[in-house]
Amino acid sequence: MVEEAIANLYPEQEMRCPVHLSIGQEAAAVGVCDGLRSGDLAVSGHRSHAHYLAKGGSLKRLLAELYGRSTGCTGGLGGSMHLTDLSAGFLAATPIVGSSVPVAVGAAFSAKARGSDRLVTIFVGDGAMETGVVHESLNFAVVHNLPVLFCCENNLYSVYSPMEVRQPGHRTIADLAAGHGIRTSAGDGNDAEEVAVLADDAYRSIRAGEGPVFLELSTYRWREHCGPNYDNDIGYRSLDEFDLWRANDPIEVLAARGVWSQRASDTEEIASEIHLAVEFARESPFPDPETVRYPVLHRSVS
Amino acid sequence: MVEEAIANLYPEQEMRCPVHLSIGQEAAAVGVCDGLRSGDLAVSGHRSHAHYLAKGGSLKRLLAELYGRSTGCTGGLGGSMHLTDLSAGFLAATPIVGSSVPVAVGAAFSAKARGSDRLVTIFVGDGAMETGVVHESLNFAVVHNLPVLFCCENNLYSVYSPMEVRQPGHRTIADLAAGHGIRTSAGDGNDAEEVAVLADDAYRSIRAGEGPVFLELSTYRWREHCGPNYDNDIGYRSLDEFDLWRANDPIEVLAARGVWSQRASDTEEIASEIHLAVEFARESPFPDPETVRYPVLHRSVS
Amino acid sequence: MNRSLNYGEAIREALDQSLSDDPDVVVMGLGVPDPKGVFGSTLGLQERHGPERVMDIPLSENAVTGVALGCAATGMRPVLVHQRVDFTLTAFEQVVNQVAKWRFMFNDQMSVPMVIRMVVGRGWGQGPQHSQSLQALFAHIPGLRVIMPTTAHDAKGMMIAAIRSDDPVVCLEHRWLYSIEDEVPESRYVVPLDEARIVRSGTDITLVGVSYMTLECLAAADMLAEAGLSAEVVDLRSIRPLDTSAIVSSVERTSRLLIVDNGHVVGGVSAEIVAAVVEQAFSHLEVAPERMGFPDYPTPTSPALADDYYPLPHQIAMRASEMLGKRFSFQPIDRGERRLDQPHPAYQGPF
Amino acid sequence: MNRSLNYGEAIREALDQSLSDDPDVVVMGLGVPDPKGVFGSTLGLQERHGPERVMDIPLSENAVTGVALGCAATGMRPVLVHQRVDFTLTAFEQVVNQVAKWRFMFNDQMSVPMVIRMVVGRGWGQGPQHSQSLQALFAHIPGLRVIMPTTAHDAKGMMIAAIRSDDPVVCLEHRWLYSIEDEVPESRYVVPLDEARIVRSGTDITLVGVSYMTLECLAAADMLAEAGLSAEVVDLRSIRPLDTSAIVSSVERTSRLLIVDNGHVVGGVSAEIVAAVVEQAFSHLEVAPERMGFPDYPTPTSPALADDYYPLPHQIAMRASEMLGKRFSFQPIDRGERRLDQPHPAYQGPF
Ligand SMILES: Cc1ncc(C[n+]2csc(CCOP(=O)(O)OP(=O)(O)O)c2C)c(N)n1
Ligand SMILES: Cc1ncc(C[n+]2csc(CCOP(=O)(O)OP(=O)(O)O)c2C)c(N)n1
Ligand SMILES: [Mg+2]
Ligand SMILES: [Mg+2]
Repeated sequence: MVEEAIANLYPEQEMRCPVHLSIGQEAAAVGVCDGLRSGDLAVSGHRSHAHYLAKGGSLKRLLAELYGRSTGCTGGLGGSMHLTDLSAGFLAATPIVGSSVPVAVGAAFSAKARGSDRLVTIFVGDGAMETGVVHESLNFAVVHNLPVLFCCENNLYSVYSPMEVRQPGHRTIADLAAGHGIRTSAGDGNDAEEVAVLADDAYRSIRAGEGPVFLELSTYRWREHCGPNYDNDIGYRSLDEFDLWRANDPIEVLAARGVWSQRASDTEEIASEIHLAVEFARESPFPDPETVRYPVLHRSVS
Repeated sequence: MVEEAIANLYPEQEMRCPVHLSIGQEAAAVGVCDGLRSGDLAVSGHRSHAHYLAKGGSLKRLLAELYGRSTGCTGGLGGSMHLTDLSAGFLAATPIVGSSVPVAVGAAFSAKARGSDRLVTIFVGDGAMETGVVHESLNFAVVHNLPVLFCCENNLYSVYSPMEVRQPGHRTIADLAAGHGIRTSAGDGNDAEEVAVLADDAYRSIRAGEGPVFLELSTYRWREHCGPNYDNDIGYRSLDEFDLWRANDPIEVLAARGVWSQRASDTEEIASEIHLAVEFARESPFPDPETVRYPVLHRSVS
Repeated sequence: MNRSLNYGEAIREALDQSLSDDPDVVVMGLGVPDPKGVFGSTLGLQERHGPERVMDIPLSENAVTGVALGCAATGMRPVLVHQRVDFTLTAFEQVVNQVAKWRFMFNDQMSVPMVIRMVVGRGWGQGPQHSQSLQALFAHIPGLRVIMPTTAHDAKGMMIAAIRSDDPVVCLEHRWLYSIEDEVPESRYVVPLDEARIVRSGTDITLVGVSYMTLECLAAADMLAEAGLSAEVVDLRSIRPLDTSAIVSSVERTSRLLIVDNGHVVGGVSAEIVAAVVEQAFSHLEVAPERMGFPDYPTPTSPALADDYYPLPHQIAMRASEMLGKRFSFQPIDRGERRLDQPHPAYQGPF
Repeated sequence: MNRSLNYGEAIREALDQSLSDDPDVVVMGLGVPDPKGVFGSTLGLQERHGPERVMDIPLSENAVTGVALGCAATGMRPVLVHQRVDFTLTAFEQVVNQVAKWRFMFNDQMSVPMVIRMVVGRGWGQGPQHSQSLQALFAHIPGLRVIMPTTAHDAKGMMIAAIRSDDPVVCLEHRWLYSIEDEVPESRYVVPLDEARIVRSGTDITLVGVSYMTLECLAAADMLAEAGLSAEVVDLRSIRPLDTSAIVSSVERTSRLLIVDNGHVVGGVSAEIVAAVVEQAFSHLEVAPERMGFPDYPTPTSPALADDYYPLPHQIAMRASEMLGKRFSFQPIDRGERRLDQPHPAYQGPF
């Protein structure tokens, strides 16, 4: 609902930054973050709103950030693609694909080095698995037996590019990760309950010191790669495929199972929370250019 | 013998460039290049002399290159670490670890795109398997079903760093590659016959259009990482380990089996060839600084 | 001859014609054959030339740069396309250590005829990691050619020249130029890769513009003209090698030099221009050459901050007039409803 | 107080003391704990501080740079060590997009206290891919500090300062400086990260040296002195931010500026210095500032070619004297048996 609100408001052109929405992929974020403690950290990439919120991020600070306001979680400097909120245990989201992965591994390294029981979850897409840096990161995490969960949301596309032109069909992404000797599992990324079970299982073994885990979750992005609209008309994927996944709506899945029923009062409550957040964002001041012009470097050490 | 001669002459300080010798690892080079045709290409990294010679490179041009002469295979510009000899089907060796791997894949891509039956072999070490670019290259080769053999000479060390600090012990390098869905095999890199059988098998399937193959060969470097000396005294590896591998001398292996007996006359012939090449190198002129100062760029197009 | 194309279409035509003329040309990059076709610049090419020659790639910019080098070294002419220069930093090792050096270090025994297209983002909150303009990094590396065409006409002619060049060419394309039209002949013409161009003659000061900033310089020159000052505007076009002689000869006439770079000032292309001009035309300079460009911090995302990030025509005019010892107050261009994080609608060719 | 250490030992002492003083400091890099200890600069550290704090890494410079950033952003102070700057290009994306930008783009909510040490190779045929000196690339990126200490004294003091700094610091260390001794106090002292230093006063011309080239400038100043010319020699030390005011005030006294960079001239650090000085001290300049450095092609391997690649003291002296309107013929330094691809044995501190 939050992202639908963003999608609805985006055409007003008040959120002046690129947005990559997770509509259709919510179950992965929710299920995976469910088992994280507040001292744990989450890290993400370009498509990070759902991860930020699921990790306990502030809806107000997220919207203010999209609106480019000083009350945003990076004070307007980062926008949708560069988020951080240490108070929510959300270390960072950055949009160069693959690039935030070793940073998450570093945070896990530092947790282990300092003897904390912190654990780090890093979210990546299927496309990110084609970047060398993710492989280097997997190897590093395994060699150092680090407390990190790699969660790959496989939504079948990298922008508009289908799997065929990017990865071989005769192995799965979990297989690929397994080559590194990391424990892997895979599941239905549209089933928040299944995801939570898989993630909890992973967290248990990670917390037991058994090293990193890789989790592949199959899911699907409903809207366009970047922006608020549907884009089934432009021809890179079939309507059949879309309908199939649409039918497998993560929220309906839970509702059908009776686990969660979206009561009218809930909906209303959420809507009002969103409304408040949007108001908050809109009424927040823009950052002051004068304060940004500070020299980038800290004062010299002595 | 060639590299022993280099090792013996190096202290004269006439070969003024870093050299990474393959003494102890000869069987891999010989066995793998054995099945290559002259139209095929080989590509290597920092430790490339054996690959260059096994692919049919010129001993004279190699030594002249080490001596920094204009008759060297790159006219003195490259030295030991940057070789090329298109007449021998040796595309290139460059010393940034991993960096020549995608180039080899590109050469295979181009061979396939142009409908030639050329095949490309790229040599890497165990350390190179830790670089992201090698993973990206493996994936690319598999996706495009390219005619390329990845040959990994696993000599247990990356400079002085043992496996433990770099890769997990519970998977092999062949396992790691297999994650990409590439056909893999592994064998004794000190047994040239076994290597040749494995390589021929790979070449057969590659030439049949069945895509790339990855070959892991276990072997051992006798001398120091870079330079002409033995370095068992500096303490990064045990003398026991060294002796074990030393006993498994690739040349003795063949001799013991009666496949090849190093007769005195052979030895003499090789020695004289080496002698001639060294003479050639020493007598060759240095490159002329004036000709190097040409502008790096070609003239403009029109 | 009076046909108009926009910048994106002009590049597409250059690629299309090159693909038709030379079977060794291939075009590869993330999203090249997708429905958006890299802002239109590769639209329809796969349909016309086939998936073997116009292709998508895995999200592996680093390896694919090496792949392109392997293709180029064995006789092909690959064109690599990246939607942001920021992404290509993943491939910087390949470009600097390998692509730029092969021809030299292998003693001219092979050449590396490849083109790397990189789009420079701007506006709409693309922020710190999607709107850098890093030409200075490539300009420091011997063995590369680096170009930044400004007009659709030059984009086509320089792209054809780049593809035909036996050296690796890095081409940086400013996103805001894509929709701007210019006269673009249908023929296969070539614009030299190493020549700056005087787009407007003047006598009082030389304004050197880099990429989109050339258009801002032209707008500034209009303002200066209204104030009675005559600015010459040079479109740099070639970043490496620099066409120093064109700039020097302009400065010999005007005695004043203001460079407006589309990139950070510190350690940027504008510094090299100043240094080269000072070396060659010191005695002609009335005042010290000056530089404008991006400030010394990353691009902020919020429009409230980004608006302040880029030099604007009235600021350029102001600086130029100060260098002439005058002080006028120039007004910002009227942009109507448009905010500063969108391209100016009035910029249209022919230039 | 009169204790002498060489450059490598000085850095090792800085690391050792920092590891002792601050439990958050870790040192990581290829070969850090190996028997060679990165040319001696990390020898014995693992034995003293344990394998958790002083560690080898996989051959994954890119990821490990991200790992270091992750450590830094969560409160540690990692020091990354690379045996060649050329290798670190694999990690350029991390350095430019992430390490340099986090503090800014996350609105100062976290800092990135990390140090990246990179050795600059030279000589003995290290050639095109092992002897680049790429400070200009880092100097263009806001958010980084870039230093190149020349003396053992400064190496220790600046390394301690770098480790204590809350900003990421890139430290480039010239291989030929490693064996050179200087007075190095045992105490934990700090040398500022952003100040150039006048190593020799003079009145006729300012020579600015970068890293090893400072020593060549000092030798050139000796030659000039014999010819009756007085050169001031400035050791740049800080590449970003530049200590422009130190250079400007020297030039205000000498009216002449010659920069000798340890790197390519074109698009290099010397261009930025010229541009900055011209902007601030134009009226003090008698003649145009000039630049020396590496030529515009990659480093060739053969000593017959490499000998010609680097500026030598007599050439620097020659150029300086020409800028002073004189023409002397200076003789190359007598190197005895040594060839030019090995360091000059006579360079020893204190400086
Ligand atoms: C290194 C790099 N190359 C290209 C891009 C452009 N880009 C942004 S998102 C994206 C697709 C990523 O696909 P995936 O990892 O599957 O994530 P998804 O968008 O499907 O969630 C691409 C190619 C980028 N941001 N970084
Ligand atoms: C990117 C990069 N990092 C570091 C180095 C320094 N280096 C040269 S060879 C080498 C070890 C490579 O090990 P391996 O691949 O196993 O080859 P081997 O030397 O054992 O034959 C290293 C680290 C380099 N050349 N390139
Ligand atoms: Mg995806
Ligand atoms: Mg090895």
